[in-house]
Amino acid sequence: MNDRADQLSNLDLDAPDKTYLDSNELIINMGPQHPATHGVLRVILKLDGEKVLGTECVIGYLHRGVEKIAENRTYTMFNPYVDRMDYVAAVSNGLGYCEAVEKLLNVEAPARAKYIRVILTELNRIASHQLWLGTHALDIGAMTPLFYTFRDREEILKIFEKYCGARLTTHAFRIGGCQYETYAGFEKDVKNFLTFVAPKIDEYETLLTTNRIWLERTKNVGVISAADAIALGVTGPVLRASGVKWDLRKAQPYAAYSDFDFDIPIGENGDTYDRYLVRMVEMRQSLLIIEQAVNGIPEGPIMGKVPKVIKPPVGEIYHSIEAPKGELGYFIVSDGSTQPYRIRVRPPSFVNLQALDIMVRGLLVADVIAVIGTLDIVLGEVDR
Amino acid sequence: MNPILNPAMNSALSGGAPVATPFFFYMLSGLAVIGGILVITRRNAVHSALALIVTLLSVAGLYLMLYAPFVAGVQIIVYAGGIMVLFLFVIMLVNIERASKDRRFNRIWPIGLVAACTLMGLFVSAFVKGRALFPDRGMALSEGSNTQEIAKALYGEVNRFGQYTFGQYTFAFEIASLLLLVAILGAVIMTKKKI
Amino acid sequence: MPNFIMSYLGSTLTPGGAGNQFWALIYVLIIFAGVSVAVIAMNWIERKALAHFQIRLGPMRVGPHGLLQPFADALKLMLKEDIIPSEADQFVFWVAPLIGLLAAFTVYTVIPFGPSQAVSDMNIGILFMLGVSSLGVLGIVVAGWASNSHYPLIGALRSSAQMVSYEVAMGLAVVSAIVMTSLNTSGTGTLSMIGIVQAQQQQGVWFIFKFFPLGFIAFGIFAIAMVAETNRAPFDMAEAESELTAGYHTEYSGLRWSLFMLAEYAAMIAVSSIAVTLWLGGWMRPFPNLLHAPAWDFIFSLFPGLTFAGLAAIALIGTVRMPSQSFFKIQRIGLAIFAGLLGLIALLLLVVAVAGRSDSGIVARFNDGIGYVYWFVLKVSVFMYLFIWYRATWPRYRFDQLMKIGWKVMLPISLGVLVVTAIVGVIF
Amino acid sequence: MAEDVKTPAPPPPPEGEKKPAAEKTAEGAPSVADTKPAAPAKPAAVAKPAPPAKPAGPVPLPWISPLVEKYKSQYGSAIEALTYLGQNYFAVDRSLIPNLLRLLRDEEEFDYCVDITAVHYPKREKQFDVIWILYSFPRNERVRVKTQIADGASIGSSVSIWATANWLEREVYDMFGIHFDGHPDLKRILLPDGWKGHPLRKDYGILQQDQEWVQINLGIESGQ
Repeated sequence: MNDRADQLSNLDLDAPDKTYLDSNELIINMGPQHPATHGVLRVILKLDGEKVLGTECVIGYLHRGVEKIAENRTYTMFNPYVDRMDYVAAVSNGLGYCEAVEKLLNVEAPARAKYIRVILTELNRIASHQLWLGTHALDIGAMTPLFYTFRDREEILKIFEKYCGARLTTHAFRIGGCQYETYAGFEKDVKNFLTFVAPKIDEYETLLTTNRIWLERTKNVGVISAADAIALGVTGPVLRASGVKWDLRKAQPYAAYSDFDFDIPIGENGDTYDRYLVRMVEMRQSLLIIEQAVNGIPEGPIMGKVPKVIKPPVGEIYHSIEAPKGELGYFIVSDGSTQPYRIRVRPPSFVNLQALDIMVRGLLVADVIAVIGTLDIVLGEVDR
Repeated sequence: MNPILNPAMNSALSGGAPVATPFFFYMLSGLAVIGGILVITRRNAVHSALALIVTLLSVAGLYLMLYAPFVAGVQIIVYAGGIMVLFLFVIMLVNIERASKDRRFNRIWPIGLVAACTLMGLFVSAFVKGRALFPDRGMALSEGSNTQEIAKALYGEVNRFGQYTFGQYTFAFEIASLLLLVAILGAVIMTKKKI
Repeated sequence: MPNFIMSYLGSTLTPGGAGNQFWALIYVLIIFAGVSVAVIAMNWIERKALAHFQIRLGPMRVGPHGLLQPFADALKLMLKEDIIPSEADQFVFWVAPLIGLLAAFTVYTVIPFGPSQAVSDMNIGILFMLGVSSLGVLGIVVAGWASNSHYPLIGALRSSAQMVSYEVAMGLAVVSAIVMTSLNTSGTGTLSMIGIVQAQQQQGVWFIFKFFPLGFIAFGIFAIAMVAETNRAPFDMAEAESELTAGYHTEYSGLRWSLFMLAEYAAMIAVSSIAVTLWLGGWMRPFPNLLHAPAWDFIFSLFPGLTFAGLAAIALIGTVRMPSQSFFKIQRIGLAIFAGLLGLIALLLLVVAVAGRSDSGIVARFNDGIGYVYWFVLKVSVFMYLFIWYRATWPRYRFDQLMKIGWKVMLPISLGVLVVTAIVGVIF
Repeated sequence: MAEDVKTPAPPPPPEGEKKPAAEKTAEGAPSVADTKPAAPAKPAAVAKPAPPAKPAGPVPLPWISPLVEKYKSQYGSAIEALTYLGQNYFAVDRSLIPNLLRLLRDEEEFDYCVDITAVHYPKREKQFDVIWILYSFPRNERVRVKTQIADGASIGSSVSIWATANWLEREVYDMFGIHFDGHPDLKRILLPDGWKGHPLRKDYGILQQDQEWVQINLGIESGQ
């Protein structure tokens, strides 16, 4: 293998029940070029046959120094960069960043802007979950859901494209509100999407939820207890599937989330199947939120009173939102200039990925794939 | 001439075309012997295993020539198909690079030579005294007057095999299966410390 | 020599049975070509069917509706550089695909496409098939080992364990079908592939319906085990692409890789043929005993021609519905020619069917042969479609679950079915 | 509101100067050990600290709450509690880390370590701020803990308190070169192992690269 594998420190595990045949431990590299590591994650696996004795994640292949770039850009200039972190949930990234800077400036976006933000963010949450579902199912061997989810995700991307001209890295929001008023027919498009996608989610569930093989592959796989999840700082659907009813949208409401009525789904066992169910329910809850938001969207301005040159006062702020993958936080230190002194992004994928090791120990190679899928990581965000 | 290699008998048994010709016999035996030599001389265990498969398949061919198709089929399905796969399975887990650097013939080779010579002597004596020890089917065939009838009788080879195993030789058959059971238990005990 | 050729034509034996090496060779060539064409067709159909399951179109560019895509692929694979990793065991790496391919194609010598439409009828036919098809795993195992790489090695280990364990359940299911062949007046069964089908004909029932549900369960066991045996979804552990990149053939490329694919599809067809022979009446048309009047014979003999006519009609509809831009002009012509070819075959088959009705000589025999092969291939293609359907629908089993099913579920059930079949067979 | 923003902020007090020179390490550590068993009164009653008054101008204000009182009485001037824009933080002496963090988790139920990060102030004597962002599920409250350390100095690791600190501390080490004592496996996480330099330090240029590493490992002249 290579020198790196020899010095794996957290692979020194308590010895399993040794047998006469245990002398052959296999160390294999999964990734960075591997079809199921969702990009450039490299996991070094220590195997006994097919049983995983330990893992070590090697990350950073996609490290672009986003935080360093932030220190050399103005607040406005940095806004599009955040879309490139979790590129499948770019809208959420933008929302977190804009709200954090607004908080630092002590301004608030107008109500209409907040509603638009909620609609787009929740649409993005559905898109992110759809992408997760497709790739996760593909990892477990079900090819077909991928195409179904991508077909439906396309409708969301079309709405994004119509709204702000971009499909993936949207740069939809600006500090202080939104740049663009909704286009004519936006509400109709969103409502059409709601009626379109609800039966499609049923369709995914028909393929998977009661599928015997799916159940066998996901139940009791990658179990993480609530205590472990909290200690490891795991957030988002992964935490909720372990039974912790915690969602920043409810716990510390931001944007306009306090106006809406929705449930937080939680799981019981913290296994892969529960995480699957939690995300499926979350998609439906997002539909509920979007429906309420699009029906109750107020008239008014979409841009708050922010100065042309954004120059926050000296100070520091931490603001976090519930991104599709968990708590996405921005810690911004301002020195009073037009450029942030330091921006720290608290990436949910990065922290969640850390739980991989304890989730897969003692399982099989195939489960590692399932667990990487169920953690729903995006390497752009892990590596930044 | 060996009656098995008798062309007339051949055509009667196979329904026309002679199969058990001297050419096939020598070819298959030659392959088996070459394979056997390769098995013990190759340094790489996987190559040895592949050579062993060639030997086993050649022997299966020889069985076919002896009009024992059932034994040939079993030879393929059990030895070449099943056991060799398990062999390879185990060999693949062994560190070939290190194993191939080890000395192939270690100090106990004289003992091996003695054992091989003894076995060889046994075979030779069996070959010489064979007619007295075993009922010679080939002789029986040549004594029969009507080859067509014999061919018919042989066609029910599987039936006869079944009747022998579950009739005349039931005890030996069961003893053999008991032996295998013991081997299985031994393997389980060897691999698992706590059961 | 002409005598050698002509004398066989009136025979009701297989070329092997008649000892006619010339016709045996002809049959071997026909089967080899036929299987290769079937693999090519299967390739296209799988891609198209899978695409339509997944709301895609599949290949559309090379030829009308991608009909020439398999040929383009084959050409590409043949021209591609054949990479042998420098650390690989050169000889074994080279020989591994050939082992798989040989094993997959050798079994076709005993597959009975009709009562005399087989290369040879061994009296251990089914045993020979199982034995030789089990040699196919050797190719996979040594391929994985020779690549000298971790993923292929794991794939090879998985597939060897998988195949060895599923062969047991598969063999027991086969035995329960063979026990059924002995339920005749003489009380002797047969291992001959042709004999098995003839036994079904004599007993007037496909073995899948014999002692319902015993035959059905044994068939079910075999149908599951054969999917595992051929490494297809949902049991495609050996080449699970999301886990082991490509499993045992990760390091293979070009022609050598395509040999693996060829072997895989050939093996799929072979095991489906076993299932068809053992449980679905082999070459027999539906209700051969019930509807055996000459009129019925004629009606059923029209089926092959009508099938091709139907295919031609579909191709014709495709031609008509082709968009009218000039870009599609060549495609339209190509599809029309294809439709014409299919129609021509249909016409030929119908002519033979009509002619065979009044004739009693060689044309009638030819007509019968077409019927046998047609029904056999039709039944096999149902299985081929099932293979695609499984792949589109199900996630992949995990390795330990696969072994658990093999040893803890299928083996006891198949053993039980065998015992019960034997008891029921003795009682009745 | 926006007008307020435009008004020039009061001159930035360099963060480090807010605190008295904290050289009480010798006393601080044992005192924690002493008081820990003697403080059974878990302030469950003070689950909701008094909402801090929102400052008109963005100036950190003292943070007043029972929680703060408790720790102030324990540690005195080694700990300072402030609030800024409604967000509370402790500025503490380096010697209190990680004991204070452990207390916060055990006694105040800050069971979730959201993030660990650092900020570089090259002109200060103690160049680095290390910041822990904590959250309490039962209290639904966030708090930040800040401390200052000098370049080359090390700080106690909190991996034994929150398992999540493992990678977070590794990232801080990777980006700033701050050492954490007692970390089980302190090595680079995002940058390759042999890389020289810590990119998020202010003296590390945005275009700067470890040319030697690039040339050796990537076989190209320059990564630019």
